[in-house]
Amino acid sequence: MPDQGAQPLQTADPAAPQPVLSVRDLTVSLPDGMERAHAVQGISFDLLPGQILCIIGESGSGKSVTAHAVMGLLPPSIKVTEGAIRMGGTDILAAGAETLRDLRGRKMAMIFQDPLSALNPLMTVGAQIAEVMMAHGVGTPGSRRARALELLDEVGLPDPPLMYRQYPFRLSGGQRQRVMIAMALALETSILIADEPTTALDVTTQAQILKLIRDIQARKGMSVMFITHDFGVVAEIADSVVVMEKGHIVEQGSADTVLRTPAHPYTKRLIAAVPHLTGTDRAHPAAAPAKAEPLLRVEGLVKTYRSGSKLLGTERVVKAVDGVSFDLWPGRTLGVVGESGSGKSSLGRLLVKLMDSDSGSILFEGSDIAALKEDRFRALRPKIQMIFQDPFASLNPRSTIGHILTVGPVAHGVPYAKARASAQDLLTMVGLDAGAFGRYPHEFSGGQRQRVGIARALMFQPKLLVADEAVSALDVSIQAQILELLDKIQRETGVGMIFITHDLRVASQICDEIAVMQRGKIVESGPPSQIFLNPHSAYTRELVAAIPGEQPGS
Amino acid sequence: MSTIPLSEPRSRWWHSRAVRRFARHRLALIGVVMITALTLACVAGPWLLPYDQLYIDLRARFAPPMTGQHYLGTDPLGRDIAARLLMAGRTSLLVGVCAMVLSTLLGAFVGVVAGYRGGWVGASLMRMVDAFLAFPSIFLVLALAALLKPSPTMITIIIALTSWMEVARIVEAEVRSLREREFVQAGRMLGLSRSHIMFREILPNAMGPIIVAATLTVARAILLEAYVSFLGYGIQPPLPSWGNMLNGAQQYLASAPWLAIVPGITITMAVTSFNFIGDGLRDALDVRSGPG
Amino acid sequence: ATPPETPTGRIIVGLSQEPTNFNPLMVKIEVDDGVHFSMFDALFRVMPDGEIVPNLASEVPSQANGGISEDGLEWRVKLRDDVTWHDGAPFTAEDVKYTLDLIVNPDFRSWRTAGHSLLREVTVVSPTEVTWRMEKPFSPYLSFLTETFMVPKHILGAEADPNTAAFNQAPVGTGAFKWDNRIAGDHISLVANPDYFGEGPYIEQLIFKYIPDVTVLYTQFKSGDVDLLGRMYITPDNYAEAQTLAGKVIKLEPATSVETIYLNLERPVFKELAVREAVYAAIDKASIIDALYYGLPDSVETFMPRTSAYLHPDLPQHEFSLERANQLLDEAGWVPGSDGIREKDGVRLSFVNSTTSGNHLREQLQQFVQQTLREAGIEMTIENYPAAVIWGEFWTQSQFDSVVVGITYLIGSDPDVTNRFHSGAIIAQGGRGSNNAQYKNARVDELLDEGSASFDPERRREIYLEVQELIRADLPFLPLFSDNSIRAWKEGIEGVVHNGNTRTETWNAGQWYWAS
Amino acid sequence: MLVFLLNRLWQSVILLLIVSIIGFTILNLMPGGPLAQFALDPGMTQADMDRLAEQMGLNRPLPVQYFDWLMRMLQGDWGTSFRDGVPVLDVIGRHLFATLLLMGSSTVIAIAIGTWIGIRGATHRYSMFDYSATVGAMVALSIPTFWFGLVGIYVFSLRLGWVPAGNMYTIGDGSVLNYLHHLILPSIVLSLVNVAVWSRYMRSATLDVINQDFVKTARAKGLTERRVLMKHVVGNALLPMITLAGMQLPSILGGALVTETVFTWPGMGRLFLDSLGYSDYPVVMGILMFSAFLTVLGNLIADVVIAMVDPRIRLG
Ligand SMILES: Nc1ncnc2c1ncn2[C@@H]1O[C@H](COP(=O)(O)OP(=O)(O)OP(=O)(O)O)[C@@H](O)[C@H]1O
Ligand SMILES: Nc1ncnc2c1ncn2[C@@H]1O[C@H](COP(=O)(O)OP(=O)(O)OP(=O)(O)O)[C@@H](O)[C@H]1O
Ligand SMILES: [Mg+2]
Ligand SMILES: [Mg+2]
Repeated sequence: MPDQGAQPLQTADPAAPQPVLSVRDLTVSLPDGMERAHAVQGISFDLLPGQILCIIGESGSGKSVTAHAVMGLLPPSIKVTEGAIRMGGTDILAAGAETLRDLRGRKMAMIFQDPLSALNPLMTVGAQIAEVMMAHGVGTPGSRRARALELLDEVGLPDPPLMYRQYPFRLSGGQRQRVMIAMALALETSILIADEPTTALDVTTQAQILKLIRDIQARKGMSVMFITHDFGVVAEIADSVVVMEKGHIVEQGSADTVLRTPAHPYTKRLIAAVPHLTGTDRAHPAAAPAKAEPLLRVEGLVKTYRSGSKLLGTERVVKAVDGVSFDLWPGRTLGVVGESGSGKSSLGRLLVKLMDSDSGSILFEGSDIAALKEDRFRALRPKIQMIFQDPFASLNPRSTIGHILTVGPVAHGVPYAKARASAQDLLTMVGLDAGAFGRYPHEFSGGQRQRVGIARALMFQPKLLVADEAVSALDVSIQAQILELLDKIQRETGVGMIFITHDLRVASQICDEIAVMQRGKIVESGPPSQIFLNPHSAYTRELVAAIPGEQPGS
Repeated sequence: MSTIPLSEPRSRWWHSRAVRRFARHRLALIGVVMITALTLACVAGPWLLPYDQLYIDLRARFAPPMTGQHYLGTDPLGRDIAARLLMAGRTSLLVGVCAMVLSTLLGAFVGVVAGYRGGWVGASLMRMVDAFLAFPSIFLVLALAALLKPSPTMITIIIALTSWMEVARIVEAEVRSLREREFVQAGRMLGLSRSHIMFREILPNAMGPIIVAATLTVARAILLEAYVSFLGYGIQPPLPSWGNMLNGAQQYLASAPWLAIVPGITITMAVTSFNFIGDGLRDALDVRSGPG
Repeated sequence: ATPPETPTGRIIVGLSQEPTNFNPLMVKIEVDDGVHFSMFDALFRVMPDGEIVPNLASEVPSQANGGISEDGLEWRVKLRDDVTWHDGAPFTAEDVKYTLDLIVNPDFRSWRTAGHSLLREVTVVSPTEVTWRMEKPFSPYLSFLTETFMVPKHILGAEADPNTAAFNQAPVGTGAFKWDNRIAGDHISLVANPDYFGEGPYIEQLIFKYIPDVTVLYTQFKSGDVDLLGRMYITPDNYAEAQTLAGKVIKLEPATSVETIYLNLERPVFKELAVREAVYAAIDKASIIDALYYGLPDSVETFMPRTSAYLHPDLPQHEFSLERANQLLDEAGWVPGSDGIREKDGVRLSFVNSTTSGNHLREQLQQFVQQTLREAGIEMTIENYPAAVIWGEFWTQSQFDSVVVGITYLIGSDPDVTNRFHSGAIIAQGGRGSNNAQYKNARVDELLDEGSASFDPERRREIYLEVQELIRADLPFLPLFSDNSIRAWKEGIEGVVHNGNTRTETWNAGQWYWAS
Repeated sequence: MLVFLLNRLWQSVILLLIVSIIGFTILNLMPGGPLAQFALDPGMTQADMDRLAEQMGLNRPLPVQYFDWLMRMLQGDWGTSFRDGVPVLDVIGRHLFATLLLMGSSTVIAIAIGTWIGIRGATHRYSMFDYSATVGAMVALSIPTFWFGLVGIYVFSLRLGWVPAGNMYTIGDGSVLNYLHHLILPSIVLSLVNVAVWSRYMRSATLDVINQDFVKTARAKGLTERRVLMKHVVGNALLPMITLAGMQLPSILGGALVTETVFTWPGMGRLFLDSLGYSDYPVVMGILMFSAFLTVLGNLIADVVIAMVDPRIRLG
């Protein structure tokens, strides 16, 4: 039952501006067999003109479903069973297809949570941005192109003319996300719905994007519905805040009120779980036996992407990983942070050999795996696992979660019953209901999918775990739970972890050492204390300074 | 929170969502019912009818449907069409289904392997497909038929051998695109074997065209059997098949149209049922398409 | 109606096979004859009643008129002097000599060489007279010459290789029609030769249209796209309907071929005459003819065409009788086995019957016969093959048990059948000919040898009547019936005459005309 | 790209060679042979048959015949037809136009209509339209083309008199209009099966794409439903169709056989069957080589186009 705090602020003041968007008693039901009957139940809130409304809440609490409902884009299996959504004078739920079409893109735009699958794989990103304008008859092909290039630049993508011609799969996670943002901002609509738009962005880029949104908001009076779990962001931009849990709004109010004096226990718990920059190094109780040999020794690793054609002048050469070297000892965690597009994921893929490196060596437990043939390497695979940055794309859309989790161990000889038992244990540990076992990936929220990815990587007891933005889509309380889990596993099994993240606070908490990457190179590496309190390189300093909502060492 | 009993070794396939979705698919059920009815009729029917499918009675030739106990009329030799139709169904359905299964399996197998492996393995497999495609299908049919001893099994093999290439090529192209997808990489990361990735992870994602190809093959096989028989390499008279009943009716288009209409409708019914089942399967496997 | 003064109009002849060979001497099939008869002339012409009349020759040589010597070895042929080739050059005895020599030229892919290979010393006596000597007397040769078309020496002789000569694609003859053009796979067009020496032509253009399927052929005749139906004509099952068509002439004409169940006498079951007789008795011919073939064909007992002067009129008539069949087999010691099929000395009375697959009337016949034979304890299974297969080695090397086949036994109008029934004509036993039943009868051999050497019509008649009696008694094939082909053309086409002694319906197209 | 093409080139050469060897062998192993057609001729003796076999070089050992053929072929000599003595290339050339006209027009019809039906069927799944299209497609697939042809002629030509009963043109009238008039019925009949095939594949491919997230994105942009479909859904669904289209190219050689027969269309299908029936080896081999070449070309084009459309696929 929604409690008091869930009711929208009843503004008695007649002079108060009319909301541009108002949601009333919205109930969206889920198909049978899900963990609960409704994705959201009886929620109501208003979005006022020129206001930024942040929706925070538990992963799987119905934030994305609400956003989709507002856009009129719910998947066919999910239905709005009750309530009303009004935008200005239009009732979204009752509106005809043509009315909705006209509103979308022109009046309201949305940044989707999952940027890779949300982009058309066969179109260049430039064309996809320009298409928004075309759809509403804005400008000429030439002017649209110019505007698209401008947008690419504004969201901080390097070399816009080259980016314009890229296909989504050639971009890094953060780059895709910025393309989505550019698309949504193209027409500067009066309502922007942003579903976790900065999860894959490093703090400097994130700051740039937030500024961009602010600018447009100031210029055009745009109202923004901003879904995020990053309290730093909330603190920085929110005018009002809605807090959701399990399909209900548990609390809403102005940003100040909610953040400073949270009323609902869930909100309190959430705020308590917000990670802070520690700046202290991680303590290892039983000073790990100083093994002579590192688990992983990487030397001079290089990967260059080439795409396009020289002849047509569309060639793009990216030195994604450029002479990277580091060591990782068992039971230790190396954090990799850095600019979006700096090659973090590429490095991760190289380490788990999903991609061949151009040169350099990867010594795993003393033997070089870089040159190993796939057939020989397969036996080693259970020891080296990865959590993918893009949770949805990395899950087979036609497999149930149960299959996804158990298939690996079963293929390596674990009896099915045993694999199934440990899968269910893991699902519980990552905070998913055991019923998730029989469901398909598309039936989950973004954060839930990410947790499936985590569970999959932990199904084996790997020696080396590459976690690529493993907790970026999780709300802080679940994030804390997962980090704790990882920490526990690391202590129990001595797994060496490479933790790729843009969230420096998280990195500061769990890493023994942090490597800062920029344009394929490690520009600085050292323990958190060094990185956060005494950064050597200019880039690191910039990075640390841009952490929203909080300053290092505070 | 529902917990799943751990004692159960592996969730039974008939408990799976796909099966449930299939069972709720109205068209698919119609298809299953129609095919089952047709099969049962073909298996049991000939004993229940008053006439033998081979019994020639020249005085009764060209009886239109519903003449006496000739419910579907008689053919140019006065044989009971109903009896022949059901007998014919045994051959035609068997040939159609077996050829479909064989060619789809072969085509899908080659397509998946060629598409996933690429390199010289893929190239050689695809050139093999090209080689089969290079021969006009009549040539292949004639050649194989002339060189092998004709029998229903052989016809099935011949038809399968001449119709697997389409599936192979379509699947290959599909798989070439799928193999770059991230979930396939995830499969590799788990250390799944190549064949596991190919057949358990990728194949289900290429099911759409495979199912279409399979249903198309049923229809083609039933007609191709008639053509092969017409050429003298298939089922010999007096044994009927749907296709050769239809073929033999050519001359009587104007004078005895039921000779064509009866087997024509039957083939259409069978093919449509298979197609409905195919649609149902498609939808059942396409987990995103509708309610779970 | 009378023919027009100048050639007018066009006639489209629909054919179910495509004429592709236009050099009349080269190896060819029946359908090619249609074009050849229209464009070329032979020395003689055979008329529908079998009479041989002069064509390019000015008279038919015989022992009576001295054209053939008493011993039958010296031949003298006198030629017309008013004949020109389509290109205007005169036709002379040189052309005759060139033609006859070319046929036996070992490098030339000529058609039949039987008869021609007996020729020695072909001599041009004058531009209008040619003589030759034969290695042995061979009376059928006159008939052969009615299908031996003369080719122009001045054109074909000038080519390096007559097999690939340009002439073969744009032939020049002496006939009523001249070459116009050919659209491969579709049609051949001929135009009137105004300088033709004989009667006609009366039509401007003669077109041979290739329509590969008989049903379609008939449809296009109905729709009026085709004026006259060529080979395959109308199938019996369409006869009733065809008769109701407005503006079409439908006519039955006796075909020369005889539909038979042809047996392989070397097969153990068929070695025994009683079996052959029993099988024959167990065939319900009347029902086959009346029901399956709509009463169109005539029941026959011999290979001789019904129209031939040599036809034996009083052969024993077939009678359908299962009792007789059973009795014959009982007497011969064939006893029914457990499944009802008779057996003798461990041999089952079972054989395979084959025919060209896809021929639906024959397949119906097979199935019907199969059922009645079964009642006499005889098992017949059906294994049909495509034309190319069945008429290949399977046929020539006598690899079949039995086939349903329609055969024309005569060449032209001559009654000689050495090729079919002489024991020296069994290919499977090293012979040369087409005695594929592997039939052997010393008396028949003797008669055939005598018949082909004799020029005496009376004696020949006796000989061939006796041959027919012997063969009817021996039953190397079971004669079923001889068809009456259903000819059809548009009303208004005059001059169409059936000639069973040629292989084509357009043998006299020069005399066709549109009634105006 | 260049490497890819070169690779394909040598693979294709080997392919053509293999196809020619297999084709030649099968052809010669098939019962019958060029002389079988004369077997029922009462005047042809075995001596004549032996002589002809000798003259046509048919009694030489197979490998010798093959190498003879191959050597000539390499010098550009495709041989001459046994049946009419015309050079094989001419024979093919003479029939090619007819086939291209028929196959070309019907393929265009089939692809256009089939694709449209497929898309509409997918977007209006389980509507009346979808049901009718499905059943219609099944009827088209279950009834032999021959029947459609005959019934079509019966109704539209004999009964209604709207279109000619067959043939490519009226003899003596070579006008374009005349050709077009004759083309209507056969190209429609021929396209029926292909419409069915294309519509089924297209429907399935569209359904595979239609629920993907990027389609939602396209809608979120406010694109018209039409553009969402055409650009985003169909653009992605067409990938397998390109493969299918590539396979259409060689089918111009045999694909229209039945239609050509029913409508007396002097095309390649008839030529091939007739040549096969008469064992006209040079022509059959010529057509086989041509067909193999078109297969290679069609598939190559399809592969290149797919790689151009789908950036995720690398040529190689
Ligand atoms: N297509 C679907 N079918 C079934 N259940 C779904 C579907 N989509 C979402 N759900 C369920 O609805 C609930 C709300 O999902 P939603 O995506 O709105 O979560 P969210 O708040 O956005 O979470 P996150 O922060 O993890 O993205 C979740 O429990 C999820 O499992
Ligand atoms: N398949 C590819 N082809 C070509 N270029 C690629 C490809 N994948 C990535 N890149 C490029 O390589 C660079 C590094 O990409 P990578 O995904 O490793 O970045 P990242 O550090 O993980 O960034 P993010 O934090 O945004 O995920 C980027 O500039 C990206 O555009
Ligand atoms: Mg979400
Ligand atoms: Mg990344």
